[in-house]
Amino acid sequence: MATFKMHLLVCGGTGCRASESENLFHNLRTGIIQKGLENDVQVLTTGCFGFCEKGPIVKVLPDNTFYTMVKPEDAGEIIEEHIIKGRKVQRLLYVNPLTSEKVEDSKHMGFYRKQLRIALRNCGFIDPENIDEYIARDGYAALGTCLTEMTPEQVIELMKKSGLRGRGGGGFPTGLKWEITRASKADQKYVVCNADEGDPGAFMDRSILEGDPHSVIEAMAICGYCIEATKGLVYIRAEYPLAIERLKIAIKQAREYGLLGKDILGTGFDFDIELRYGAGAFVCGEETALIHSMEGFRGEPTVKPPFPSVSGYNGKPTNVNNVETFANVPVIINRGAEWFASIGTEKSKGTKVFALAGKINNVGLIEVPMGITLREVIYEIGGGIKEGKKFKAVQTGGPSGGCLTEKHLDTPIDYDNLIAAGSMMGSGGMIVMDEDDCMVSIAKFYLDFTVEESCGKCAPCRIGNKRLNEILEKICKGEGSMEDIALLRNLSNVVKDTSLCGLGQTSPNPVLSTLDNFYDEYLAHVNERKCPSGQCKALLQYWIEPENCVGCTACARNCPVNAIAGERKGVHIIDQATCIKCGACMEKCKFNAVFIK
Amino acid sequence: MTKIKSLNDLRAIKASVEAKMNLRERSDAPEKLVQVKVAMATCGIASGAKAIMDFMVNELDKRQIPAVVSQTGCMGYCFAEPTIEVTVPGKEPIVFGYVNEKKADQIIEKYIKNGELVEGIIPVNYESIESK
Amino acid sequence: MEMINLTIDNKKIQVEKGTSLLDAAKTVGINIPTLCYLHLHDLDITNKPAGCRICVVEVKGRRNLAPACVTECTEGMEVNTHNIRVLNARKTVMELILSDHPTDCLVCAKSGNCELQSLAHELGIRKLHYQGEQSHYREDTSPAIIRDVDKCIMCRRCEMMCNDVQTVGVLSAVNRGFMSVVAPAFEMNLDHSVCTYCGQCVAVCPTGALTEVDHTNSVIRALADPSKTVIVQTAPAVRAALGEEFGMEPGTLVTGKLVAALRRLGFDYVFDTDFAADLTIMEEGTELLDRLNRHLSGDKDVKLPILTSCCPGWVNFFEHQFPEMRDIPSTARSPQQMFGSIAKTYFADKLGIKRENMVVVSIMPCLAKKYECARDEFKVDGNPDVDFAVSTRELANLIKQSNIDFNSLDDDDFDRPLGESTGAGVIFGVTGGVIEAATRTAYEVFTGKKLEKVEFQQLRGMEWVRSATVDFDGLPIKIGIAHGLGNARKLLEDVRDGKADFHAIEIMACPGGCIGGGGQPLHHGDSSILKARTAAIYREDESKVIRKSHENPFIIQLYEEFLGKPCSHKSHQLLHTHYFDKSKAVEIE
Amino acid sequence: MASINIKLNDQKIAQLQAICKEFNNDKGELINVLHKAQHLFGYLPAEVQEVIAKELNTSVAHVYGVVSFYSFFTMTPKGEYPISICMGTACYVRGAEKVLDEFKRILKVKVGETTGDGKFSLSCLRCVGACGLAPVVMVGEKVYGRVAPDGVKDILDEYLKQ
Repeated sequence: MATFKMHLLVCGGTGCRASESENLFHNLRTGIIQKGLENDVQVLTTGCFGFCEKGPIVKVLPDNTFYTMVKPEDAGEIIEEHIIKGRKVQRLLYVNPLTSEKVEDSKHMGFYRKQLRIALRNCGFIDPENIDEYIARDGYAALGTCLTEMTPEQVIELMKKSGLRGRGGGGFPTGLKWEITRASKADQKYVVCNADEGDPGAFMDRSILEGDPHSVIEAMAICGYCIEATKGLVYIRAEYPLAIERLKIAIKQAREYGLLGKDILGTGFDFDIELRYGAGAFVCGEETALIHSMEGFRGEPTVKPPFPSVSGYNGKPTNVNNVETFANVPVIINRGAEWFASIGTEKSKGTKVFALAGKINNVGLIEVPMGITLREVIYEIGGGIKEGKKFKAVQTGGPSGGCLTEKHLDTPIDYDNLIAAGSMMGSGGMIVMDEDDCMVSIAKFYLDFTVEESCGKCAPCRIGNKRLNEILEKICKGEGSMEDIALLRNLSNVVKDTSLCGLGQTSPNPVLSTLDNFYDEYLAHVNERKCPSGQCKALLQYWIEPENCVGCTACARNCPVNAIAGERKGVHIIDQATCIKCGACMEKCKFNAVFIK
Repeated sequence: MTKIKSLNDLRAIKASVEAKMNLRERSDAPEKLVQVKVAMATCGIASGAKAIMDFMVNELDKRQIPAVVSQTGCMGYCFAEPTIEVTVPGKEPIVFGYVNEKKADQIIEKYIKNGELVEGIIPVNYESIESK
Repeated sequence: MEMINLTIDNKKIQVEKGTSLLDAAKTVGINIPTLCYLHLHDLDITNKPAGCRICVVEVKGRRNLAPACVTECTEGMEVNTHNIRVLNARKTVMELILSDHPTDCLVCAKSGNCELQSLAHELGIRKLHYQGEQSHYREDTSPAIIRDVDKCIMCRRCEMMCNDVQTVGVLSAVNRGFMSVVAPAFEMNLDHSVCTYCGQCVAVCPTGALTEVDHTNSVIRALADPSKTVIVQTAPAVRAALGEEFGMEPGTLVTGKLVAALRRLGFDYVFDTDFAADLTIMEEGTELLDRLNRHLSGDKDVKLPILTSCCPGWVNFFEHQFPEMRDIPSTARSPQQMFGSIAKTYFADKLGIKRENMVVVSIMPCLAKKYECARDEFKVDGNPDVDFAVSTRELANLIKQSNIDFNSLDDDDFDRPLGESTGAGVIFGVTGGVIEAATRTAYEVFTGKKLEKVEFQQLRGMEWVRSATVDFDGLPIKIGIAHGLGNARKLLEDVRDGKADFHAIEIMACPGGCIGGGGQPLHHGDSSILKARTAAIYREDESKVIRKSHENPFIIQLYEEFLGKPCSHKSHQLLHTHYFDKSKAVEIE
Repeated sequence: MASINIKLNDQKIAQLQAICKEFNNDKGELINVLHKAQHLFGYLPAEVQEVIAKELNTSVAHVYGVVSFYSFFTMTPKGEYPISICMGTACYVRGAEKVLDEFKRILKVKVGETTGDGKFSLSCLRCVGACGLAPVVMVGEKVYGRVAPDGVKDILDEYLKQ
């Protein structure tokens, strides 16, 4: 068996493949064999390096050389110079844009990485079921510092200075929230962690609770210290059994160590945490609804004010923050407000975790500094669009958000820019759509969701969303009119303007943002009775191109409704009245004779 | 477990655990252990991470390779689940994606035993707070 | 008091801190329309879920429109209640509500008296731009209440009444989103629930979703049947409210017109439930004195306090919720049932007709009376003592249907013998009235002395729970009063837990007593109407020559001719009842 | 409307009472109690809700109001193998709807229904957080990732054999 002395890692990400990394790989491998080095040097493709704009990438191990923009014809030089002679190919080295220096060892070029993991610092690193590993990574040091060296006011001041804003979507300054709750006088107060992550397509909070539950526990205790609460509650989705399990283990371990319970670290501070389970209601992500749910009621929101900071769980002042917000807290204490505030943009500090999903190559969990552009996220971290298709939109903010398009690709991501662009940060779902996605259908998909999840308390959300959905359905069926589009817009604005809680106040966003950005698609559905991306079944027609049809009868035999007529070896015809648009004929035709009109 | 009664207690625990963790990670330490971390969040488990974890534990033992196999949270590479991170003493940690039993077997036989890489490497594409 | 300065529709105003925009606007003559909002000021009952969003206004600096009913005024606020943004939003929301509401207004029981209908008119809704699927639910008819929840607009008033005020807990919002509606558990029918039929849900429903079971046609048919002698009794609270249905000021007493109208409708005899109320006092008062005397003589088994039993909603309530205490209330039947029982025995005998040929109709401010008269224990061989209980609202409708110009009617008098009553019988219609009436009689019987002053001010008022001590010639008698079943519950729990040492307690299921009953003209949230009715009842009492039940000559005659004495064997047979444990009566279909 | 009329035996009632007691018969803990009760019975029939209402000293209407509000709670028993199709956005844009249609077609049931033989029930759920595997289908606790419509039959066959 061979013992390789060197490895050449060729990026096999979609971005690099598009710039001929496959040919490069081929050239490198044949070059190595030609030189008789196949037992010494291994050539491999890897996943995306997240540096697609400089692709293709070749990384050499063990010396960590990082070549960028390598062309297939460069293979020979790399083998000849670097592998045989041991001299790095200078012209292919990465140039630091700031210093214009060439970087020889990629260990020293960490800054090319677009991601920075703060909230996710321990995810995928420590064993979440072992408190010792958390402690080894500075765990509970922040709590210790706060309890022994800082007054609650100082901690709050530090949180305010850090600029941390709520990561659940609202973006309310965390330090300020703590300060308000601290100012509310009561015999009992509560710290609540909102872990009712409900956006379809978002799983950041789940990942943090599964990968680093102690960071949330520690932060809740710190918050308790600041607002003078001795009790914490985690409201978590029942659909997250693993996160619940890990959180339970973590709470147990923290209690055993005395990091929860009475007289924590000998400071006289008491704090403990209980779990409360959600039961499948998206609206419970709204804090007043969440509190009612914890009290054993229907998860219906109530009007604010009074805010939970003044009157919350059981009528007591309650500080509600979400999982990711809490996960940031210990690091901020440990590293200081200035450090945290140095990351991000002017008004949005730190990082944001996104669940990148949809038609993108590297589906996954990413954490990026505020201010990164969508282009960087999609093309460099996400590795571009699946199957090389054309990017169409990215949906952020879940059912409350909107669709961002090509023109927003270079907008820096932060709370305010996303709102200005007609979407919102939301909790961090980021769903990428390609040319095959019909934006009217996407708007309808979200409205389906809102209609399902509306609590029904206020009229505009209960009935308005239903009507919006019905109009969209009409348009998708090709039965819409220009008047419907006008109605859609007016109703969207009224539902936003008049709904009781955040759910209804944002639910029309997917409609409005698609109306704004993809008006042509709406027009095509309404005026031409066509769905440009071919998604709306009712607007499709399957036809057989006579020139391509050889009369093999495959389509007719597979049609479930016998809508296709034709003699063997004769041209076949689809009866449009009978066709149910299942697409079976198109799938079975080997001669590309079936097409969609 | 004994209770941690003060900040100093906490620091002592940190120091000792850190030392232990370094021991198993640092290459120049005499106890050379291979470290395998399996991403065991929901999507990892859903794609079969548990079986991979069991496989690694059993097989490394059977093949008499001194190693520590532990679970960890989501590494973020959901597209490539199950993912595992392998740290061979003296080398950088490497993340392998799309690991099935066949791939796991290759990782042990080729990479852990011989330093030969196998397909499915996921380059780490983020910065940790330590470097910032 | 901290004052707040703000501007509403360019008018500068100053209000107390804590005032809502809705109330602030009212002070300068701006009536912001509302729908789900309900505030019974004198009773401290409020419903403001801020769910209908009709009262939205624009507050400068806010991103969204604000509901005026729950938005507190803050310093420097600039509010616009009718600019184009607000008007468009309000009308659109109204169109949405109507788009999920049947438009069978012409044949709806609430037509003409429907808050949704009036609001649609006020807002000038002429077209529904938004139309689509409507939510459909099963219709539910119980002995007293009809639920047509397709017409429910989720204002949650009924839910608030049923849970917060009455603590009966039958109604809850169920389901979610578009399918959400207010319903009993498992969306079963009311008659499978612990509903007391107090009708307070009906009294506050702004639409036709909750209405009473309508017996007007049955009454018309009975009146048209020559083989039947149809007699009618009218409850005290009816005369203090019926006028409202004919445009009169709340609190107008229409006793004489009421009698005249009933006579014109064709009833053979027009009698008064007040007569039976006097009878009730005789029976219940005697029972009270009996228990009291036994108690004073050291009988440890005697149950005190004695609780009144004339309110059928209250009877249903304790049968369902406190069955273990069902031996405490008086066994006396309610006036309605005493009347029916006497009518179909004593009076039928006098007329020489069979009970089957007599139809007894009662005009009641109450919906629970419909259920009460249908109870098996108040039937003889299947023939009920009271055939139909008709609400004040139904009577008004009956009068209108019969082309009677109510306002121009001349006053008329009740027939005898069952039409003669005392002031004590009249005050049965208000909270505290039954116990005041009982006190008037019990005092004189117990002490043998004549009352100097028949009014007991300490027993009157609108406070939910009241207590007073009446001096029975040196013996302090402690009396408790509660109206609204939630308050009854509190009082009852105190009694159960030994925290209360009352001798007698009066309970009325409805806020204000019968004058606020579920069958009365709708108050639409104006609690001053209830106060006006109360005042009218006390006026009627004052105008009566005889104000103590035991002085009613026809009551005396009834005992002499027929019953013997109070609590005699005969009166036990005809005028008393027993109660059931209904805690397990809930069935699942 | 209660769908199935079950009669609870004393042992089951005792178990339910024990659950309520575990939460101090506190009606604020209603949702936790319902979770446990559903775990015990597999669903929450009317009788179970009545016992809970009594134990927690609240109205049955309130309990039902809560049960009918939260999609996690069900009053109908699920099939032997409950099938849930993730309808999160990631799964949706990767074709979850077509997968759902295929399940509906083969099983001949609608969402929320159980097959006549009681073997399968079909439901949709929100994101299970396995977006990397979209579209995702769960049968019981088992997760199937990257399911295509033509893979539906294979999944079902797995259980039909058993």
